[in-house]
Amino acid sequence: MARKISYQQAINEAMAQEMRRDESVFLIGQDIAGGAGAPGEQDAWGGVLGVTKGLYHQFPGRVLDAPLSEIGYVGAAVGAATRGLRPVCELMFVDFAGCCLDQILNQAAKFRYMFGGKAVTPLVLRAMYGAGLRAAAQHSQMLTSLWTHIPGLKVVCPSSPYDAKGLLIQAIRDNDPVIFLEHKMLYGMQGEVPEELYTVPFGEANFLREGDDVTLVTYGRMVHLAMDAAASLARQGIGCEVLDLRTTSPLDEDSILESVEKTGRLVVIDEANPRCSMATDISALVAQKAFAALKAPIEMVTAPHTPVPFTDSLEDLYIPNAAKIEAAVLKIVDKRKVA
Amino acid sequence: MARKISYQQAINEAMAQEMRRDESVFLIGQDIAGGAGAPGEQDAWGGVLGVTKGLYHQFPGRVLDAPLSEIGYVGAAVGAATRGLRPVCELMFVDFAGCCLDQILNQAAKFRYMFGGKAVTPLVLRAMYGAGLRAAAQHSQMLTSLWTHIPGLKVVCPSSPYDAKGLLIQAIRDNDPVIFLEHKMLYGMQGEVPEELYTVPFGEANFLREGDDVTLVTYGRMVHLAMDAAASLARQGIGCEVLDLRTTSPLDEDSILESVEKTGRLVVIDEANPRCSMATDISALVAQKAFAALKAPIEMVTAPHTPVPFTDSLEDLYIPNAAKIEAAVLKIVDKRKVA
Amino acid sequence: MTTHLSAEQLLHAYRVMRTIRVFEERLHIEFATGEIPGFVHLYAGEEASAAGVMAHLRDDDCISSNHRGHGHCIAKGVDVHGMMAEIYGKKTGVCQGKGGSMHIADLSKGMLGANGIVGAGAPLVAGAALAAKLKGSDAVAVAFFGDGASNEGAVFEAMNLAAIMNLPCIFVAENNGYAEATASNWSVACDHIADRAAGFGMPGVTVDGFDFFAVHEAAGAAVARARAGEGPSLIEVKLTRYYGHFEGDAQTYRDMGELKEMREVRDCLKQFRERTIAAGLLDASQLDDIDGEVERQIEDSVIKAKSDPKPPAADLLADVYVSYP
Amino acid sequence: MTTHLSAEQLLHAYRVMRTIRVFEERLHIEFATGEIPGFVHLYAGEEASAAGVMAHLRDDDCISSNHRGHGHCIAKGVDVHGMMAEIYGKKTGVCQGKGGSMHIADLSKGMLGANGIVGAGAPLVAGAALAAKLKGSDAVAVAFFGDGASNEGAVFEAMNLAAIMNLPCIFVAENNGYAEATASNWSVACDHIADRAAGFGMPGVTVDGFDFFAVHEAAGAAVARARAGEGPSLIEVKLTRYYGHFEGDAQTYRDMGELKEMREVRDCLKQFRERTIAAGLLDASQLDDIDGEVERQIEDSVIKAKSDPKPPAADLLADVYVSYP
Ligand SMILES: Cc1ncc(C[n+]2csc(CCOP(=O)(O)OP(=O)(O)O)c2C)c(N)n1
Ligand SMILES: Cc1ncc(C[n+]2csc(CCOP(=O)(O)OP(=O)(O)O)c2C)c(N)n1
Ligand SMILES: [Mg+2]
Ligand SMILES: [Mg+2]
Repeated sequence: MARKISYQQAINEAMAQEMRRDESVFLIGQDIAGGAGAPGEQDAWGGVLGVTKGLYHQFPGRVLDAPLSEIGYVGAAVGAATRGLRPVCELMFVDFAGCCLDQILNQAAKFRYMFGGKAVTPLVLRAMYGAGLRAAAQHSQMLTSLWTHIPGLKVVCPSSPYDAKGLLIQAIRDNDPVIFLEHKMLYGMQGEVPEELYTVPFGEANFLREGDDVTLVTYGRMVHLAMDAAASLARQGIGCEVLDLRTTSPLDEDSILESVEKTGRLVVIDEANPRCSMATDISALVAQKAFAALKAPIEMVTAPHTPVPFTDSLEDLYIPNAAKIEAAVLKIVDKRKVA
Repeated sequence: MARKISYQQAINEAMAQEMRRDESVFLIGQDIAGGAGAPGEQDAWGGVLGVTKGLYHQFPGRVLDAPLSEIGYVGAAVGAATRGLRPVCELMFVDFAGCCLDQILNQAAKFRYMFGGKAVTPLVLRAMYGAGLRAAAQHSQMLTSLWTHIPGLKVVCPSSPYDAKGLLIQAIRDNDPVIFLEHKMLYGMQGEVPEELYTVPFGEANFLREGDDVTLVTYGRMVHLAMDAAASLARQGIGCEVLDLRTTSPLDEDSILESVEKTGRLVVIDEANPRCSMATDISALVAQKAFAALKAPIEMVTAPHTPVPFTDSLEDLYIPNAAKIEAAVLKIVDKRKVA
Repeated sequence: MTTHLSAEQLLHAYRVMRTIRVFEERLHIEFATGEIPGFVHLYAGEEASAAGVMAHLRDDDCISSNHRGHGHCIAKGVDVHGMMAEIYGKKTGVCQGKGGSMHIADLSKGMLGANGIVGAGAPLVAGAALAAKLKGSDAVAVAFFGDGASNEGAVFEAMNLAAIMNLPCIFVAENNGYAEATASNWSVACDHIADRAAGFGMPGVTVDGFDFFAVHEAAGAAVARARAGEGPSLIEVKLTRYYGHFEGDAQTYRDMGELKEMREVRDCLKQFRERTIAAGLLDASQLDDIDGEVERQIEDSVIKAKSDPKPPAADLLADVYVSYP
Repeated sequence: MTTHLSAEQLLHAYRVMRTIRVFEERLHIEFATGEIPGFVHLYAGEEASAAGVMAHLRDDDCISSNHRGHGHCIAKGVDVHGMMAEIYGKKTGVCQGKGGSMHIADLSKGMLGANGIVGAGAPLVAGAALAAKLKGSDAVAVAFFGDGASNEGAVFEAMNLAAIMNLPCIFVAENNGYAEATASNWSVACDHIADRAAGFGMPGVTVDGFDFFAVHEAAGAAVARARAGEGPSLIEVKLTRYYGHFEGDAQTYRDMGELKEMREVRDCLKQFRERTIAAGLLDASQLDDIDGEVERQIEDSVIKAKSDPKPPAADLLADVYVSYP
């Protein structure tokens, strides 16, 4: 398994392979081909960052450009999912959820329960999320806690090309509505990705590093910063266990608790705003279910309670970084050990 | 201060008195008068549950019925707020936020920051929330964590007629966008309410009961269930301190921490779904900042991770109750004390 | 009067309308006893719309409805006892008691759900139409929504989407003059909701919703157009709800005299009966028989629904997901 | 050609259009150097629309704009160096570097913000119009949005709201043929966006956006109507963007030959210059002077913006709220 491709290519490949395997899969989204009705190239864009590029010609009639009508086309994807198809719908920026939340919150997520178990809504809603592109307050949000809070949704946030492919294939095959979040700063990341089809199951966190002193729990882009911090802390004699959640709903409670039982310390890293966030979610879980094992306060490293600022200097301060993670760990590890 | 009025009347009175005091206040919402364009009575409804009844005739031209266009009229309220007026906008059920979230999430909440401190958006968005009316999955949600997560918003959830009036007056005078959440099961609750204008400040929790053994933190309707549980526990020799948050954003961190420093135990009660909720928010705060004081795991009493079921028997199981709160407390208080 | 409908078809249409009427009038009475949980929005008076449109639909055709959904459900073939039991919150309800009046759905009958969110059904049905198109079937999909809902972004976006994708979709705007207490002549900026069709490149007509045959004809044309791959249509059906917005509404915003007159003079069931009998298409006795059968059916469904069991406690946590590790 | 505009007004309009053009062309060059953070969407080619509409507006009239907002801002009187500094992310920017190109706002000038959410400005401006009405002022409000945005629920709902509340509001649909790579002749179901006005009970016109005078006239009528309390209007302005959707767009979906021809033959600045000189309304030298002044102004603003300071770290936490205990 030597082949390296990017996170973006891994996502593209997952869609292509699933579409080839399963006729009921189709794609819909704004400019996911690009050029609908235009005189020039009909696959001009492949989505605003080119993630779906090339699929239009491979799958005639199954890659549908949508108009600027998020309620309309996201709702149509939800409707189509109830009728036996498997739409993979692209929202572009997750921030645009504000324009069509009802179709997810009150429709897709609730059908199965409201209808007494009779509906199946195998929708995948793809969206890019996160800060770092200097895209300012309306194009840089995380909104992971919004989705995770909603019963009926599954929430996926891959941190690597390998996971991106395997989790997306799982998402497409899954029979529940899945919010598939792609971190815009990871699209270019290269990694080993098998050519064949494979799935990464939901609700199984990835133990990326073993350690005895502190557990770092995170997801998405922050996984890499946590790994950087862990490497630096290792040089100081501190062993970090790093857990990548992969999916925030379902949540792999067992792995988190198991790790904290061992290390006795927890730092949660979440790129999102702090209030009612994944950071608080994991902290609360551990404070309730692994309390006896805890040797120190739980630390959270998150963005501040502010919108995302535009200018690079402020945005760099906004986003959690390895130094902040390291500082949080140092706050709670035994001082003697460090010395 | 002997006069007793209902939570609903207290809200009505707050609006009436502020409108009288300040010409820039106006109301907009679906059927908040009721009867726009109809041949009969022009103040036929006063909102779907009659909360704004009577204001239409008292304030000609300042109580505006809106069409079924949440993006349109909520957005218009946001726009009007940037132009020197103080709209009090009624969304009816908070669940309808799915239809117009963008105007709150990406517009009202972000203007001040995005525009470099130059915008002032004194919007009040009123909405009823919570379960109990057998109104099923699309008319019973809390969504408190959604609002609390968003920087730029203030989030208010009164638990009594007194607080409802004082907090609403504060909300109307406040210069930031405020989400004002009215629990639909509390509208009929009677309580002492001064006739004059007064404000209840944001970010100051209400200590409703003193106790040494455990701190119960909650908000909204759950306050009353927590008080019931505390009374029952007192008879068993267990002293509960009960904190009503009043506003979830800003949050009165100091009061929560102070209480837990004293009791060493925390139970958070939240009517909302559990993931990334206010329950986890408070738990995480304490696990980080009052860890040393904690003598036991933090317990959370919340709704399950499911939509709100319709039928009364299931809805009653869904909503946290005093017995569940009591059980959570008993789980973490010193067994010897109980015996 | 002439019609190309067979006696059997006419009798079916009558049965549908009568079933809706009796169902709703019975609910009006039962709700007042306090035994029915939650809100109930009655469709009585609007029967010709549901019956006239649904006469053209198959089980694989899909509809979405709104909070006022009982009539659409019955006309689409959802089981009447299952509906009644659902409204009573019973395990035997079509949604096992978890949805209630506002969420009755039966996907096997192409009934994508009543909906508590006004306007939300329109995009869903565009999706059902898209699914039909992608599968190469000639199934169609119909969105029912009110005059109030016609001002929702969801409905506008769905209409444009259906038009530019040429989807087999019919938008049925049931204009009963009010959204809650707000009059449609105020809330809708143009004279007729049907006038909006032009802005979405589709045909639009306004029909008399008291007249089953008028609705039937307009719907027939729209369904045929959709099945033939010629795209969506908008039909505005003008009608009147006989009861309040929901049960408990005092209706002081309305002219109740006008309502009484409409009920007496224009009622869809009366008209249908008189016209079909006068034209010699049906016998009064056939219709009387249906009336009797329907009365008994509703009576049975209420008795059974009342004595049916509530869902067990375990149901609270069931069916949030198909699977959740 | 005749016009009722004074020489001063004509020169002002020309200066506005020229400033926008030079601003955008300079950004096109500067962006390529990599020094500008984020995305930039250029308005070059569409200048006559902003200038033609804004010629009728006062500081207390309000506009909302979209992601392609530089032209609207300049025409509404936002400080050019403040804009440039904002785009460079500097403390001296109109939003102190926290907004960037997509969020330039100046409430003191009635500029309610560029907006990164397509269509979102329309309801905001309806609110500004409502505020004017409630205050009893004769101020008006204008929403600028694109052909793509014209399919957003936000825009539809705002139009209906403005109509039924009779708000002093003008909806300006800038139809440049594309939303990103998607052609408006596909995404908009009707022939002209202006055709949608009828469904919202307001007048609608389509005008040539290369022709300042055509835009000016249509906007004048709509603004006068709004000021007189006669309600909203929709103006569709047909135009072309000279650059890609954003900087970096290869534009392979477009016919670049057609674009080139438009630029050469129909360009709004060229037309304006030729027609005003031919009609003896202005001298070439007056226009040349403006060209020179504008060049220097933009040059200065770029130099200054580049050397201006970034916001200090403390700004990260500032200005989320007016007050937060
Ligand atoms: C998005 C949304 N907004 C508001 C409501 C509250 N509401 C329920 S029914 C209704 C009126 C609907 O009017 P109309 O569409 O004309 O249907 P009708 O009740 O007349 O059949 C309103 C405002 C809702 N359920 N959903
Ligand atoms: C609600 C929303 N959906 C999608 C986008 C992404 N987006 C930004 S600009 C744009 C195209 C807008 O087209 P149009 O309205 O015609 O304006 P133009 O760019 O042509 O000026 C899109 C799809 C967005 N910013 N907001
Ligand atoms: Mg109606
Ligand atoms: Mg465009």
